[in-house]
Amino acid sequence: METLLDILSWVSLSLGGLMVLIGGIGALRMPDLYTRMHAASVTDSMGAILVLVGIMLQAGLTLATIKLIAILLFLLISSPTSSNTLASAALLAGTRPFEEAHQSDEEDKE
Amino acid sequence: MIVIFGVVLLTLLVITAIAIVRTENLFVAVMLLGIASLFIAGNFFLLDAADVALTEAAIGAGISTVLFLSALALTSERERSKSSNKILSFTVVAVAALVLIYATFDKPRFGDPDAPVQTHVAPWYLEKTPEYIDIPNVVTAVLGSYRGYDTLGEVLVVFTAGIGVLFLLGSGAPLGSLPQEKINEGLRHHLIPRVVGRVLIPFILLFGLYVQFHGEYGPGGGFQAGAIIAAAIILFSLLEGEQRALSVLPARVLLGLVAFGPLLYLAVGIAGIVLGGNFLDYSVLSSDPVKGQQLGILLIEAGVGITVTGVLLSVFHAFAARGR
Amino acid sequence: MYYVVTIATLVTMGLALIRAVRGPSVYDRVLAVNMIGTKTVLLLSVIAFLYGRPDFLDLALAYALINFIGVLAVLEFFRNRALRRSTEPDRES
Amino acid sequence: MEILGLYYYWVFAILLMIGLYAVIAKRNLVKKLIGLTLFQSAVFLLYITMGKVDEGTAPIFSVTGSNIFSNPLPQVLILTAIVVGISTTALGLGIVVRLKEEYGTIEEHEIQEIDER
Repeated sequence: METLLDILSWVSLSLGGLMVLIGGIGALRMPDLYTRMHAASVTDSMGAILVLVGIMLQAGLTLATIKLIAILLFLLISSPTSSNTLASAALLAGTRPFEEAHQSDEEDKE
Repeated sequence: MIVIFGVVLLTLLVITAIAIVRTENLFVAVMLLGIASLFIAGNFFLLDAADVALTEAAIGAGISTVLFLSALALTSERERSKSSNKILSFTVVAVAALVLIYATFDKPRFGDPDAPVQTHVAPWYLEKTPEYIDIPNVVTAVLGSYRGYDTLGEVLVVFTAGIGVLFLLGSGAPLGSLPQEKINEGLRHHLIPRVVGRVLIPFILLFGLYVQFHGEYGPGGGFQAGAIIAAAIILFSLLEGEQRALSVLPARVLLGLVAFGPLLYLAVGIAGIVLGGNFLDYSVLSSDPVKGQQLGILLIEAGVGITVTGVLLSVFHAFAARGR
Repeated sequence: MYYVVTIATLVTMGLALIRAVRGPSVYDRVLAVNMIGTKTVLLLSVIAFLYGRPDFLDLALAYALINFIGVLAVLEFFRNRALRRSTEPDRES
Repeated sequence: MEILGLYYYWVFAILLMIGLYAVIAKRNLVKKLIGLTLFQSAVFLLYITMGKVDEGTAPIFSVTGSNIFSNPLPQVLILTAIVVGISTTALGLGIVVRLKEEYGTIEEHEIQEIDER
């Protein structure tokens, strides 16, 4: 049982690390704002779930697990909201999605 | 291994700092400052300073960004002019940096337990806290009791700064030409953040109270809790508009809080004199000196928390009122 | 295994920082701030366990709760700016 | 290991000087305040770095964990200094906002020109 939990948590942690890394690469490599946001926010949530669940499996039934659940819940509520808010602000300000990406990038350059 | 993590975080911090100085867009500089604050908090945590990291988290993540942005909204977003005397200033700064770096070679080794800093009063604090005060968090013990006089000074500085901002911005705001009702509505039309904000605000307030009263046992205390509670109310006024926030907590009440915090602190200090001890000597507050110390720390932490909440909120409202 | 997650998080922070410095638009930078914020929450929770002091999860909790305010402040800033531009078009020359 | 420890102090020196550069070379007053914030942060880092003890942990007693604690004193000083820092920054920003209202600009040399007229 112990080893099973250990293996599960290690798998979850390393998958989470991978997710986080993919998100970072996506945010750097994608061509325009909305695709970058997509890469960053989706992997953000998945990475957070995997990493925090991995730690929870290590911690067992303690106060720490309850705090971790709280952290996970708040992250899952607030992080997509931030992305949504940001995307709608960008859209309202006139940043166009993909097709005209190059053009709008030029406009926004400092 | 952990030292290497620290080194990576510090390198990222230096890159961020250089980017902050180079950019001419002040909005970008403020965003980068937020990132720098995250790296700094991570570093504090790696260097065993959980309390300090919590303070940096409470201040840097929300309040400092909000204050800088409201100042930018009132001034301008771009630097218009180039730097003055670029070469001269760069030389001065580079020479000073070299001197400082040269000086670091004489410093005690990083983490040396025998360095002069570690052998002065710190071991005494660590050794005697269980005996005199009996709370697990030595940082709170030093802050509240051993160096309570220092903390009183800091609280008065925060108080003075808050009063200063109110004097500068509080009255005679020029009325802008912006439509009043538009300004007052805040982000009320953005449904998703508003709903989520309503869910989060009670939890932030609860967490603030937890940090306030759990400060004796874990990382926390009045300074952090004040900032967190202020952040919750700032979130409320961003979402629902200034007017509603002010009707919940009117400016008069905030001013009362600003004044009440330091007064509570001073009252605890004077109570020590009246009961036959020294100024800020909590041992006499109760028949058992250890209980007295704990009671004193609880009270002055409450005073600190009230002051910080009041000052930060008053400052926020002063800036926001100027924008109208 | 905690080390793997920590390293991945640090590398991602670096990548997001590059995005924040390069821009190009202001929204990219806000996105990067947001990303680094979530990564900080993960980093702090992992390091709390790496140090064997799980009672320090309070810090990660603080960030999970408060990071949201920054983005809202930015949104309010943009809204104010749009309002100013629409009412006084030639103030900001 | 030796070098890695020194690196902390070097970053302090570099960060301090980046902040100082922004304060003396930039003409925009808000930028100067941002530089001042960086300068402050560098000092905070120095204090906390000096308080670290090998193998130590945060100075909060707990049932688990080691018995070596880092120095609590610098932490107390910096904890209060962070909150004082944000209050004084707010005061600085208040002055800048008032200057903008009176002079219509926040560029240092333009304010001086208006004063000399």
